[in-house]
Amino acid sequence: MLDAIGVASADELFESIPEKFRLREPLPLPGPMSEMEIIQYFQARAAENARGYTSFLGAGVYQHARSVVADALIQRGEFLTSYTPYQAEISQGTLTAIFEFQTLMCQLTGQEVANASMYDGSTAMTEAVLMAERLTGRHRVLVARSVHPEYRQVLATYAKNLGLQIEEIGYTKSGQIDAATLTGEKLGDVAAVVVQSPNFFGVLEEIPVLAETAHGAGALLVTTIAEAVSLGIVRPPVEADIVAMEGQSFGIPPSYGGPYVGVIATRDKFVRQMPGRLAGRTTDSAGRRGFVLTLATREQHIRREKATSNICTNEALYALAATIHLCLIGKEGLREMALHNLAKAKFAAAELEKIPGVRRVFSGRVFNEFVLEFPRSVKLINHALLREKIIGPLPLGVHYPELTKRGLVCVTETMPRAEIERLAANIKKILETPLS
Amino acid sequence: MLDAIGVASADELFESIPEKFRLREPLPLPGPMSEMEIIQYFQARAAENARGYTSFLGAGVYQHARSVVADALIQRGEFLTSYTPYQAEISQGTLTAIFEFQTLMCQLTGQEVANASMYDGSTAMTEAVLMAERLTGRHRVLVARSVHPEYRQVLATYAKNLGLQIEEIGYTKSGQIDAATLTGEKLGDVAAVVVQSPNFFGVLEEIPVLAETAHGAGALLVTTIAEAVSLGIVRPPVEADIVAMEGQSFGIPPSYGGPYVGVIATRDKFVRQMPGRLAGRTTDSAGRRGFVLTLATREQHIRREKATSNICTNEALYALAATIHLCLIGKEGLREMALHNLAKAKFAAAELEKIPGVRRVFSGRVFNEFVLEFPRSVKLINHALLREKIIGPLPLGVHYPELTKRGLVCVTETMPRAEIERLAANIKKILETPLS
Amino acid sequence: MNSKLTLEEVATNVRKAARHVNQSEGLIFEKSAPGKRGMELPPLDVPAVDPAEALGAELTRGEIEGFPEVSEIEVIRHFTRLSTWNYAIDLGMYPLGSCTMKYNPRVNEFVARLDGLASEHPAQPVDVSQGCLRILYDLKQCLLAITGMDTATLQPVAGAQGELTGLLMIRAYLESQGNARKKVLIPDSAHGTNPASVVIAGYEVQNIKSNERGQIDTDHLREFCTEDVAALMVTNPSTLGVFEERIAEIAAILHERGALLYMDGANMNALAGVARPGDFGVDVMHLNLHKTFSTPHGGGGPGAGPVAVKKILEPFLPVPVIAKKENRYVLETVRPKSIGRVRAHSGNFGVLLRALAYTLAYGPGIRQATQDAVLNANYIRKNLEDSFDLPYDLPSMHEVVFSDARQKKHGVNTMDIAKRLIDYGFHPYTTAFPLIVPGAMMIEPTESESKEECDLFIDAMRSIAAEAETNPEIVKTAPHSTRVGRLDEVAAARKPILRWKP
Amino acid sequence: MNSKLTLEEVATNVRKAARHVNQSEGLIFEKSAPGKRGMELPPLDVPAVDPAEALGAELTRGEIEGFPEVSEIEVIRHFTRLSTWNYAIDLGMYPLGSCTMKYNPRVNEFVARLDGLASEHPAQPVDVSQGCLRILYDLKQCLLAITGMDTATLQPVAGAQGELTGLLMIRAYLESQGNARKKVLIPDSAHGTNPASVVIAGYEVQNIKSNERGQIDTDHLREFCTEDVAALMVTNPSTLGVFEERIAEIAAILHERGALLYMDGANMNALAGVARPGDFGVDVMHLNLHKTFSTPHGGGGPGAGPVAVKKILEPFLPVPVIAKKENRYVLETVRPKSIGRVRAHSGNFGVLLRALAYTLAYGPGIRQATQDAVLNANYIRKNLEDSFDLPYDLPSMHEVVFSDARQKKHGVNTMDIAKRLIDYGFHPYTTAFPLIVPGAMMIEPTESESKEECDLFIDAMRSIAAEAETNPEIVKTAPHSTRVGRLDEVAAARKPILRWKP
Ligand SMILES: Cc1ncc(COP(=O)(O)O)c(C=O)c1O
Ligand SMILES: Cc1ncc(COP(=O)(O)O)c(C=O)c1O
Repeated sequence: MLDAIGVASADELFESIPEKFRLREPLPLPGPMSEMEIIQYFQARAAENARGYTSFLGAGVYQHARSVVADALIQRGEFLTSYTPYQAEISQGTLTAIFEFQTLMCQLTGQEVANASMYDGSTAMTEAVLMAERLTGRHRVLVARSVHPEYRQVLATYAKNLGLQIEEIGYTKSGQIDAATLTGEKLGDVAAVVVQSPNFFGVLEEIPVLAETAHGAGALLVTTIAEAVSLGIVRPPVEADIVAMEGQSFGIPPSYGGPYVGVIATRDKFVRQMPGRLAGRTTDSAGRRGFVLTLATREQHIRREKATSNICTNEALYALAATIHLCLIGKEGLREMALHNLAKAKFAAAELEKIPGVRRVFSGRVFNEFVLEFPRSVKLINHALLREKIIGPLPLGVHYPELTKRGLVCVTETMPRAEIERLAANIKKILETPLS
Repeated sequence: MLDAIGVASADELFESIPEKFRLREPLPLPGPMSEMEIIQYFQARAAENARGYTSFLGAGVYQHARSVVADALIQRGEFLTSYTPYQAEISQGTLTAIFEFQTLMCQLTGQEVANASMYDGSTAMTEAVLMAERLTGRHRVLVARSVHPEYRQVLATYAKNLGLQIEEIGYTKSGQIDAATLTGEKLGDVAAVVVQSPNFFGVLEEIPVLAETAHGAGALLVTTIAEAVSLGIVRPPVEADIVAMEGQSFGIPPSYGGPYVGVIATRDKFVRQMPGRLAGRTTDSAGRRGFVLTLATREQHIRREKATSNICTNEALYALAATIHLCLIGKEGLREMALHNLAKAKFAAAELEKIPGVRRVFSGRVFNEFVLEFPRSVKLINHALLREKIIGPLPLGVHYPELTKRGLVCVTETMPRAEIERLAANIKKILETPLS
Repeated sequence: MNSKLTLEEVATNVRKAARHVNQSEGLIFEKSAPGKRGMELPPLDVPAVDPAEALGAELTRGEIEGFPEVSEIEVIRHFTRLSTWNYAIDLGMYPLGSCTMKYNPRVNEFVARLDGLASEHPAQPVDVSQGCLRILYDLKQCLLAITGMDTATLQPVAGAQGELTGLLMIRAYLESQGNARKKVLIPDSAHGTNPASVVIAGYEVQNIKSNERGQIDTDHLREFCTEDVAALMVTNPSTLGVFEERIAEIAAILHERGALLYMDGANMNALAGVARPGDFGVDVMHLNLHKTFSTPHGGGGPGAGPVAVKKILEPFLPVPVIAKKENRYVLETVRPKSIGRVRAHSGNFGVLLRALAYTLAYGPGIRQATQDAVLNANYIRKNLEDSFDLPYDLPSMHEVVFSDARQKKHGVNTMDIAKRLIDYGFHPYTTAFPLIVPGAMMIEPTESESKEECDLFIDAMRSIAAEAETNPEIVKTAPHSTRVGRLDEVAAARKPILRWKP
Repeated sequence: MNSKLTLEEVATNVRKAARHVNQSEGLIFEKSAPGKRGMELPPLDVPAVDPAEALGAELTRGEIEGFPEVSEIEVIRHFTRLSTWNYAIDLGMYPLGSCTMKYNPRVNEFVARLDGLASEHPAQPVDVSQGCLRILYDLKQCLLAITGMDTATLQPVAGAQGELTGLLMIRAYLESQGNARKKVLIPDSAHGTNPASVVIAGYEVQNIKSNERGQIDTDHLREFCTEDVAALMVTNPSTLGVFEERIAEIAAILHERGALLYMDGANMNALAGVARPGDFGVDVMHLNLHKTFSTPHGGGGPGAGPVAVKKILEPFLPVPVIAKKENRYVLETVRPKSIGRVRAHSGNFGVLLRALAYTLAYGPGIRQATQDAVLNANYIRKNLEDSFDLPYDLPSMHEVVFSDARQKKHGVNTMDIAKRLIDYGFHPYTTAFPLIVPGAMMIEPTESESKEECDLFIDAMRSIAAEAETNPEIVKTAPHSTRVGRLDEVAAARKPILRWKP
């Protein structure tokens, strides 16, 4: 091939790089490794983690049942190794699945249109706020403190240089947003009120009321959902104007933080301010149904600095995974899964509350997470629990200084009753042991 | 659907079964289990096995490097969930791959034609002997004692009622067949001489000489290969008349005994006496190349009691796995893999021979297995090794009463040097500990 | 596809692809180029060895001529492309009668690959194989519950090997009674493996004709069942998909004369959870786990053919026998009356494991699966009765056998209809079997198919029946939608080309 | 396929399938029927709870209208069929310029799914996350070696988010110097995400024109680079596949004026192992791990866009920062100058892990991969120069950009040629980008393609060039080999139908 090109060596091909910048020595990288060695490296890493531990963590990332079917299907090379479906004629597989994903998200959230996809829940929420800003032309945003702290951090990072003014709203004893502070005065000039439901404390917010309050002041209601399985039984936020959701709960493994899949759903009339890709139905010259990426004039590759977002690569494969997962679990199964979460969390809360000194912190209705107060530091308790191969409650003090000694417990349908009982027994034992 | 058929209940559909044989109660079976529970059941079983142990077992089943690529490809539904390719027009994928398998097997064994496939090495050898019987019209068979004992058992089971007379031939100090006993007298009336190479002791047989001896008496030479990776460097048995091979070494996991893939390769002129399926090249009406199952008049579904074998379902998926594996490892890689086996086995033998009281038993050339003599029972040594998570040499006394205190050691390219050294160190320590 | 261009026109100038890249894929050998390779090994960590020195020049080989040299992605592309030429259960209904092409659960593939199962060596000590042995033991117990038999061997790796194993046990039993006898009776509707297995067991095949109802003629049986007869091999339900109503009488006739009843259990998908062969007089039977128990066929195999037997045959089981002793699982190898081994190592463990996963998924609900399978078959029968000839009008169980008698009048035969089904998006049914039905069309939907899929199949079959009258040519030249048309099988067999050559 | 029948004729009467079952697959919602379901849960082992009671009726929902009810096999068939409508790297060459569609190693999929990696929760204590943290740390070290930068964040989950992160760090740095400044300069050849990211970082976009050689005009740059300018975002090699020869001078101009040099590293496949941006003056850059580092695109994502920076920017890295302290890996969260978080949790760990696996596979050999990628691009260029117009005749690196100027004369444009490539079995190259080339044809073969595949591609392109002259119609109406023809995008956008409705 060098001959064909007319060069003597591969090095010649790089002559447009100034001589002094061309590396002479191979880089000091580990490897090369054969497949067997690569597998050994990662198996060794896996053994250094919490493999085989029982975890009661949730807080935006949930351990739910998933079928090997979805994982097998997304590994088909045709899905796994294709690019964004710009060339519709040879991307109908992906495009059709995206259209199904959009439909499922609408059905779940009670909204009219949904995109496919955003990076995750936190960036979906952030982009939803920016969208609300564009839609209302207002620049103040009220965010509940009961929204996931990391989501709020991401919003802050994005908003900082955009002239967006973010104010946080506290929570009540129920664990819900302190709606009483949302007075007409407070809401004047507000682009959006942002809540999460179930919120970070696991408590459900009252969306219809909040929507009415927001709308009354000309603001939009942005609702974030971090635990999407709740939609199996929890009333969808139909009154919200924009829903920003994390889809990890739909069959996507925790994978130490990602990849997951975010989604924005909204009203039809807002679609042209929506970020992210959209597949739409159309026909070919012979009248056959087909799907294409559409409304691209919202996007960076067409509109550049005037785009609704800078997003390009998204989380398509996990949108597909979620789609397949939802088709498998189906109408009845999703409801059943949600009911199991509800029942197990209730059972766990009751078991844990039996321990002297342990009590529920918030009175609001919860789905599969709840906050407990402990008679000593949650970190200390967790330290002791780790020895039993249990990952205990998430300490809340880090993000909420007023909530030290409080921990967030998550119990999904995958948690056997015996493990819940083991957690309770161990916490009881730990608390009975005097601090040394 | 019941309505459409005109029955009132599903039970009615079973009225052709005499009343008294119809079950009234559900069967006492465990389950039903959800996917999650099934996975838990099998994970619990996996934990009861030798997961994480280092094993020096071979003896017909080898731990070789395999690529996840082959496993991913055989899991494509199009390959995994299709039937025998009787309907050629929608089975060209399987048929083309079979044709490639047949070609690879010919290239490896130096034979002219190969089938796809037999159940495994033991039944392939057995069917090769039956084939030799048909080809020669003779009914005596000489089988080397150095052939895998379980292969010989299978042959005995099949042969018992077919009027086949099987005689065993001993081995010499080299570990090879005692060729000196293959006199003209002994060979009179013999259908086949059956040897394995590398044989059960890991020793290579001298095929050209044996072939000459057999042919001189009008007998055929049947050669079995249980360790197919040896063909990366070992001269193929071109002079043999029928080669019966186990293909497990080509990327198929041990899986506690199966499924594996057997194959028979032979000379073109013997093809019509060969058992098993064959794919052949042909064309369609437009002249396009395509493949079909051919020479089916050898098979049971056409010839019934006159067929060359009763085989129907075979090991097609693992023939495919072996094909993909061989394409991946390729010409150079297979040679390299074989060389690694040779080098590691040699290293291991040298390390182990350093232990006082441990010595090599046979003088013949070996590939990746060799027999050692120990100063005490191999079972006792193994018992102690198990505590170190090492599965030690295969005790030979079970199958060869004269070889008690001898063990068969296998070392493939997957065995790290450090583990070989650990084995040696542990055996040394064990032997230094007096028997209590 | 622009319908105004024929495919040949579209292909003008297209060197690489006729229609699409997958359509013109060559053989892997045709892609090979020196130096390429798709898999690396870890570096050698012991001193290298010169093979000629270690083995001697006469025992070493040179380069393997013509062996492939391709990259990893080339291998992936080649086999991915090839795969697109296959039809499969994962693509649609596969109503291949007698083959029970039901859904192959994906979770079974997952568990079969678990580290600690796929990785285990068959010769490792039983102390560190308790998990594998428990799987085998549990499966055996399940199969005994389903069949109503007393004990079983899991060693045979296919139905045919199961047949042979069962026949060898019958022979060993009869021998132990003093006379192995000479013949095995086989109905003319039986699968080809039955007679082929009989011969290897050292018996003669005595074919017996089915009666006009496609059932075993008991009078006939009485006549044939002499002192020479070792056994009758009956497939029940028969290959017509019909239950042998007189099965108990048949068993009685045999037993009375000291012969045994062998049942080919390939059609257990009609009985599991509904009736047990052990109850109606069967002495020996095999199961096809790759049929009834959902393990994937993989383009022809692997399979597993466990054999379940009555108590009297227990001493003759192949070795090793899996047993449980004081909560420990063991392999019994010393059994003096055993017929021996039928396969090295422990059988197709990976297949057996999948069958257990399948059984656990259903549990007692296996009865429902059977009912659904029979319901589907009867639904299809009902809806196709008007279009196709039904040679034996007996109650169908899990499959229904039509014949092409009506379509033959228009020159269209069962094979033509089968090929045309491909254009409609279905795999053909089984053609040309059972032999007692000329122009047989053997349809087995299994319980995996929904009513929607059955309806589409029915529509397709009716539409083809109509085409056979109005446009027989389109049926006779089908399929029209595949990469290749009908292939010349005669040429293939006349001058066989069985391997690639450079 | 019988070439004498047109497809429409073949499809006569075929209700289910046009050509094949996959060709007429509907939407999953159209297959739904009450009561079906594809996945079961273990039985509830705690007391059941009435949702209306637990949550209150006003917080509970009823049935989800229209939600799918299908069986497991129906789901498998649906998505298996859909998948066959996609082109993919696993099926053939995918020469999409700027996208670096290289082979996605299968072993990476395997290791990403290991228990102990896929199963780990991002909030679990670092004591039981050392394996995950080590993976992140090792990857970071590899990326620093390859880029020659001082430190990096792995948090951004795509190239665009990397851009934003880098710009925010630049802003924070400049702010810490007293003046955030107002503008970011962007060449007209830049990718659309660059300007879009600039806006979110609170800067104005100042577009700068490339010179006639497609390179940044340094005189022009001097002129534009006022005190208001925070940074220049340069893609190097540029989207023309050409190295910015004056990159050091460009850096000097910026630095002299207190501005920083941002490099869009999407084209690192031309440089890895050959030259390091850190050496030629780059202050901040992102990498697209889903391009250069082989992680699968999955039909549009996921990705990962780590940002590597020089020492001066270290204080501003997003939190958390992965660090190693006394052989223990930790996550630093308290960093007062940090720009904050750009994503919840720890970023796309699963993608990062695959990128490390890729890097380990090559090690120092990554240089060879780069050389092969550049060699392939130049080989294709050389062989297509006679057939297509080359608007910028500068040395190509990993990709080459032609234009459709010659074919336009026959009424054939870049999109037509792209669509016709589909008939030849290839994915199209990138069309309509970069914007500075009218009718651009941007071809990036990557190192994964063999000479054989490149030759087939060259043949196809030449053949299409010939067709453009002799038979332009066949090119303009392509593709002819896909399930659907060109789709009406205008209609789709005019009256958007974005979801299925009953
Ligand atoms: C009725 C019947 N009996 C026996 C067999 C043989 O089983 P196998 O193919 O597993 O050897 C089959 C299947 O092919 C069959 O359908
Ligand atoms: C040159 C260039 N810059 C930036 C991007 C954006 O990267 P991403 O799609 O990961 O956001 C791309 C790819 O799409 C690109 O090609």
